[in-house]
Amino acid sequence: MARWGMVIDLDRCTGCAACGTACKAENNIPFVDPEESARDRTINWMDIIPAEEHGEHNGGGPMMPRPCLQCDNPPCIKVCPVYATYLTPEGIVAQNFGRCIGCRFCMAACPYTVKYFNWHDYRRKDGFHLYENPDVSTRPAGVVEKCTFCHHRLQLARERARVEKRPFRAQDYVPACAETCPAEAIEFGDLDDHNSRVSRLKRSPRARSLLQELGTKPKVVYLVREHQNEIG
Amino acid sequence: MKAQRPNPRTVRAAQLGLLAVFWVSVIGIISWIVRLIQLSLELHDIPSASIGISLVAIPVFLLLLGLANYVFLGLLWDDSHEAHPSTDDER
Amino acid sequence: MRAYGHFRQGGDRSRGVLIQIEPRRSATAERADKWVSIRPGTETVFALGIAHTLILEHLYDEDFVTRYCVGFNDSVGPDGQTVPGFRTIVLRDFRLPIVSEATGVSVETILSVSRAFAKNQPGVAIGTPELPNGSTRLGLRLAVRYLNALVGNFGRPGGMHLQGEVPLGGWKIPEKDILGQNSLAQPRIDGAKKGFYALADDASETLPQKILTSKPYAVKALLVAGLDPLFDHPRNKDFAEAIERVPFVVSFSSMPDAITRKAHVVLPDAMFLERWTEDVNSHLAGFSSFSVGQPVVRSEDSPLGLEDTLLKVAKKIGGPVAESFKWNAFSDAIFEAAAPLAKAGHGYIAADPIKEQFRTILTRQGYWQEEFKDPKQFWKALLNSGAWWDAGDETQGAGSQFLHPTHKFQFFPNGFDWHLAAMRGQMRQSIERALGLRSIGRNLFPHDYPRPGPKKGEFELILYRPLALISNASAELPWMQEQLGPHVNGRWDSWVEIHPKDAKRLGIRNGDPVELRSESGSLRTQARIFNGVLPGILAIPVGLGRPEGGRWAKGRGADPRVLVRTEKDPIRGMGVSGITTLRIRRIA
Amino acid sequence: MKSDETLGSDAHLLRSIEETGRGFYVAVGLLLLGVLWGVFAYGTQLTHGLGVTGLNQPVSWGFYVTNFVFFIGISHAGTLISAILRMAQAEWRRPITRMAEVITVMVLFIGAGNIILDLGRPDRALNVLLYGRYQSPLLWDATSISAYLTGSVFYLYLPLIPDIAILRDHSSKYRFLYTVLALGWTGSKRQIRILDRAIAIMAVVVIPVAISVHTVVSFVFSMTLQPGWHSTIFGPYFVVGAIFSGIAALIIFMLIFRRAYGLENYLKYIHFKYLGLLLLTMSFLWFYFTFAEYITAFYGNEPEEMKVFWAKFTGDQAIFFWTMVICNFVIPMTLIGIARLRTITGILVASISVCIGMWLERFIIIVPTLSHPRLPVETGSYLPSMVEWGLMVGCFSLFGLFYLLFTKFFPIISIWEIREGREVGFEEVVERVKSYLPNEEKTPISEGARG
Repeated sequence: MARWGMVIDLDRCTGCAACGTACKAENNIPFVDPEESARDRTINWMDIIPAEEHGEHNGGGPMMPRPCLQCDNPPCIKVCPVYATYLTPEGIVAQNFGRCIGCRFCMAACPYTVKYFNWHDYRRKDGFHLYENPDVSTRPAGVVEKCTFCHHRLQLARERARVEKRPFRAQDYVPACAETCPAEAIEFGDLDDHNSRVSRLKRSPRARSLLQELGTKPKVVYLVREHQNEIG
Repeated sequence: MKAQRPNPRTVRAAQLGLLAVFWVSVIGIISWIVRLIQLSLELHDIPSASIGISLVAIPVFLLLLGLANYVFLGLLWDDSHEAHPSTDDER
Repeated sequence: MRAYGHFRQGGDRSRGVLIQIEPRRSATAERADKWVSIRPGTETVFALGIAHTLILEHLYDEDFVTRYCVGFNDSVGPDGQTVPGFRTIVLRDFRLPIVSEATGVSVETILSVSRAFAKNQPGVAIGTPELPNGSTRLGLRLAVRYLNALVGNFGRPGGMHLQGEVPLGGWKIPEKDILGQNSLAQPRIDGAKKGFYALADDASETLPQKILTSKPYAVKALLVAGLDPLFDHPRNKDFAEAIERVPFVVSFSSMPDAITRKAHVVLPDAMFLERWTEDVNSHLAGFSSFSVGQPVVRSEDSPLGLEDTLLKVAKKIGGPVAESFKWNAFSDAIFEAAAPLAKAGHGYIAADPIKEQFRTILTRQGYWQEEFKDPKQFWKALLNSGAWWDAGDETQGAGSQFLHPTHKFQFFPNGFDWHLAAMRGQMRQSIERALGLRSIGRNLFPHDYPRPGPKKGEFELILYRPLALISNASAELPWMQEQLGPHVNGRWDSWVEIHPKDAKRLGIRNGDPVELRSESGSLRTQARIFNGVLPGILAIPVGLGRPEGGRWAKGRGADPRVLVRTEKDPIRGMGVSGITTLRIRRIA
Repeated sequence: MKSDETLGSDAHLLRSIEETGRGFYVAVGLLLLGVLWGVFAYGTQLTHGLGVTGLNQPVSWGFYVTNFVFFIGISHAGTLISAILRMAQAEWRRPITRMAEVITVMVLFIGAGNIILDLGRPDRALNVLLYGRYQSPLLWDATSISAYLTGSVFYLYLPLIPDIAILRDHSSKYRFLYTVLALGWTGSKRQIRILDRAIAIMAVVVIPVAISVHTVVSFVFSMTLQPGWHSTIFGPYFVVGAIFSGIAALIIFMLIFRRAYGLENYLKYIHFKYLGLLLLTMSFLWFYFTFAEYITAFYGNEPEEMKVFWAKFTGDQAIFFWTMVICNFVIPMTLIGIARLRTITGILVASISVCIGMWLERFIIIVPTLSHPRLPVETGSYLPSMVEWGLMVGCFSLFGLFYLLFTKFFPIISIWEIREGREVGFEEVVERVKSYLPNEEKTPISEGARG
C-alpha cells in the first residue's frame, strides 16, 4: 500500500501562493467575509507563512506554503474524542466533517496550526456555490476542516483506473497544489516506493521536517534553500 | 402532627426507584465504557488505553453502586428493635 | 516561475545566484541570495558603480567589448575634440564612495555584488521594466544594458537574446475608406509624436485635459476596454470630469467599474476563462512563442469577448469595414494568424519536457521537420498544447543581437538624438530628465537626477503592486483579497509597511490605524510593521481603493496614488507616479 | 427527636426553609435575570454558530474552556475539603462540610456544561457516547467527572439523611420528598453504624476521584505538545489550584449565608480563621508550583516556550498574569498572613481575590499558548464577545440559583453533626488529646535525660 507524501522545495518556491489558490478552488474552501477575515478566521488549508522568524510582528522573510503536514504520528488524532480525525491506511490524516462535534481539541493540539474551524456557516448561496467542485463536500458551521491531500483525487484516480481496466499508478494521483505550482516546487508521490522522485528528494541532504524535534514524523517534507555564502 | 402522611407503599416504591436510578446510571456508564473498549478493538485504536482506564473506572463505579446498595437497603430494612418513633407513626 | 525553479534546482547544473537590488524587500528579494536595499530612484548610479568596479578590476569581457562594442574608449570627434568614452566617464564620475553615498549601499556590498556578477557567468542583469514609481527610466535600462555588454552577455547561451519574430499571418492592414482617411488626416487628439511626447506612440496622459479643453477638437465618442480610466488613469480625477463632456461612451468591461457607471453603452467583456485569447510571448523567455487560450467555462449567458463584439460591429457597419474584418469569430482570426506557423521552417507545438529537449538539440543543429500537413490538424494540436515555440533563437551569434546598422553594441545610443536635437533647451532638458539621461558633450548618458531627500520626520514612499492584484480584475476576486500580502498578513484591506524602528519611534503598533499626508493628499489606512522596508521608507500596495466595482472591490482599501504627484513619461505617454515624501501619524 | 425541644437552639437552622423573606425573592429574581441573559446568549450562539464568540484562528479556546476548568476547580471545595477534614477528625469542620459538598455538586454540573457550550456542534454531543475513544483526554474527563459527580452526589446525600429525617418530623412542607429521602431513618444504632461506615468509606473513595478529576482536566492541556502546556507539573498544579480556589469559594458562600440566614452563632470567626489559614497555606503551595512551573520554562529557554513565557510576563497577557500573582499571592499573604488584618472582611476580600486570581490563572494557561503557536504564523489575539460574557454571567447566576434553592429545601448546616459534636465530640476530643500526650506515669524529662 502506498504511503503518500509531499516534498516542497523551498529553493524553487517563489512564495507566489498559487498552490493556496488552487487548493481553495479544488476543495471548496469558503472565503470568509472581510469582517470575519479581520477576526482571524480565514481558512487556508494551504497557508503561506514565513519560512523564518524575524522576531515578533516584524513580518517578512521568505514565505513558504504550509499544507497539513500529514504526520505519521499526528498529535491531533490522539486527542479527538469521536474518531472524526483519523489516519487512513495510506497515511492521510483524514477529517470526517459529518462526525466532528466541534470541540476544537485537535486545533489546540496541532503544533502546526493546520486545522481550521467553521465559526459560521460559510457556505455561500449567492452564486459562488455554482463554482463548487462536486467531488468535495462543503462544510457546515461548527466543524473542523483541514487539508486532506485532495483525497477525493485519489478516489477518482482509482475509479478511473478501474474503468480503464488498468492498474492504478502512483502518478495518477496528484493534489491540486502540486499540480498547480508554477515553479514545480511541490513534488508528490509514494514515499514507500524508493524509486519515486518524492522519496528520493525526501532522502536529500536538504530535506527537513517542520518541528522535527516533536517526533510527529510529517510526511510533508521541506527542502531547505541552499545558501551561497560568497556573496557578502 | 399533620393530617396527611405519605402513603408508605408509595414512599417505599420511590425509595427503591431512587436506588434503581442509581443502578441504571452505573450500569449505563459501565456498558458505555465496555462499548468504547469494543470500538477501540474494532478500529485498532490503542485498545490498551481503553482497557487500562476501564480497569480503574469500572471498579470505582461498582464500589459506588455497592455502597449505595449497602446504605439504601441497610437503612430501609432496619430490623433493630430499638425505638424508632417516626416509623411507628407511619405504621 | 518554472524557469525560476529550474534556475534554482535544475538538476545537472550548479545553482543559480540571484541578487536583487530594490528599496523594498519584495517577493523576489526574499528569494534572492542577496537583497541589496537601495535608496529609491538611485538604481542607475548603482549599476554604473558596478560598471566602475568591473572596469577597474578588469572583470569585464575585453574580447567582447573590443569586438562588438562602440564607444567604450575615448574617441576624437569631427571637430577634433576628444569625446570621452564610456570607460572614462564611468571611472571618472562613478567612484564607489560617491555611488555609496548616493545609493545608501556600502562600498563593500557594491564590490561583492560586482564580483559575484562577474564570477557567476553566464549571468544577466535585468532591469525592472516598470519601477515602483512606474517610470520608463530609459537611463536605467541603458545602464543595465551596459552591464550585460561589459560581461559579453549578448547572444550567448544563458545571456541576452533578441527574440525572433513569430511568423504569424492573416491579419492585413485594412484599406482605408473615406471616413478612415478623413479621420487620419486630423491631428492626434492626445498630441503624441510631437513636442514632449515626440518619442511616445500615444499619450493618454494628456487625454483628460484635451477632452476638457476640446483642443484640437471635441471628442464625440470614447470606447474604453481593458481598464478603468476613472481609477487606473494617473489623472483619474480629471478624467472623471472629462467623461461628462463626451456624448457617447462605450465601456467593454467584465466588471461594474467606475467607467461602466458613466458609460452610455456597456458591452460586457467575457472574463479570461470565457473567451479566446492569443499572445506572442514577451521578453525574458529566451525564445519566441505564440500561445492560444480557449474558453474553458462558457455558459449560455457568458458575454462575447471584446474581439467578437468588434467583429459583429464591423459586420453591421458593412462595406469596406466588414470586408476588412472578414472573420465570423475571433477564433477564426487566430486560426488564420497561426496557420503559417505550421510551415515556418522552425518551431514546434509545445510538448513534454523530454520531447522539447530533444527538439531543441535538433533545432540548434539546424534540423526542422514539418509536423502537420493539414492546417486543421496543426490547429487541433495547437489548441491541445496551448502554445507554439521556437527554441532556435538562441543560436544567433552576438553580432545578430544588435539592430544598429553596425551590428555592434552602442555605449552611446543616438537613435533618438534627432528628435531631441530639434528641441530647444528647456524642453530637451525636461525630456532628458524624465528619461534619466543627461548630455555629456554630444552624447547622452544615464543619470539619476538628485532629488531633495526627505526632511526630518518625513518618509519616502514606495508604491508596489502585490502579486495578488496583478490584473485589473484581481481586486474583484475574494480569494485574491484573502491573500493580498501574506508577508504582513494583509487581507481585504490596504496597509502601509513601516520599519520596526520607525514604528517604535512613532509609537505605532502592528495594525494601528494611521494617517499619511503628503503635498498631494492624505490617506487613512492601517500600519503593518515590516522589516523589508528600510527606515525612512514607507511602502503601500497599489490596486485597492476602487470607488466603483463589484461587491468585493468597491470601496475596499485605499488608493495610495492620491499621495503622489504625477510625472510625465515621454516614452509611454501615460503619466506616472513620482517619488513622494510624506508624513505618517497614528490616529487614536 | 420528635419534639422541638430536642432540636433546641438548632431549630434556627430550619428557619431558612420555613420562612421566605423578601431578600430571597430579590436574590432569585436577580439570579434569574443573569440566567436569562445566559440563555439568550446561548440561543444566539445556537442560531449563528460559534462565530458569535471572540474565538478565532489560532485562539480556538477561550472563556468556555476557562470556565470549565475554573468551575471544576471550585468543585474541589467541597468534597475534597470536607472529606479531608472528616478524615482528619477536625472538630471545627462540623458547620462547614455541608456547604462545601453542595458547592461541589452544583458546580460540577455547570463545569461539565461549559464543555457543551464550547462545542461547535452540540447536536452531535452524543457522538461521544456512540463513538468515544479513550485515547482522547476529553474522554478521561468525561469518565472522571461522571464518577466524581456520582460520588459527590452520594457523598452529599449520606450526611443529609439524618437531617432530612429531622425535616420530615418537623417541617410542614414537602413531606413526601423528605419521607422518601430520609430512607426511614430512625437514628437507631445500626442505622448510625451503617451511615458512619458509609460516610467513612466515601470520604476515602472521594479523595482520589477528586484528585483524578482535576489531574485529567490538566491533561487536556499537558498531553498536547504545545509550549506552556506540555508540562509534567500540570496534574498536581491544577489540583492545588483547584483546592485553593475551592476554599476561597467556600469562604465566600459561608459568609454570604452567615449574613443572609443569621448563622453567626454557627459560623464563627474561628472557622474563618482556620479556613483562612488553610487558604494561606494553599496560597504558598500555589506560589511554589507556579514558581517551579515558570522557572523550569525560563531556565530551559526553549524559544517556543519563551514566546509564551514573555507573553505572560511582559507581553500582551502581562496584565492578566501580574493581576493573578497579586490576587493569588500578594493579597492573601497580606490580609491573612498579617494577624492584625485577618478579620472577617479581610478574609472575605482575600477569598474574592483568590477566586478572581484563579480564574485568571485558568485564562492565562489557555490563551497565551494558543495565541503563540510554534510556527511563525501571525500571533493571535482574543477578545471575548458579549455572548461569552453573557454565558459566563449565566453560569455564575445558575450556580448561585442552584445553591439558593438548595438552602430552601435542606439545612445548609448539618444539624445532626453539630449535635453530635455537642454530645460526643467533647469527650472524644478530650480522649484524643489525652492519647496524643505522653502517659502520665512516665516523666518525659527524666526519660529524655536518661536516653
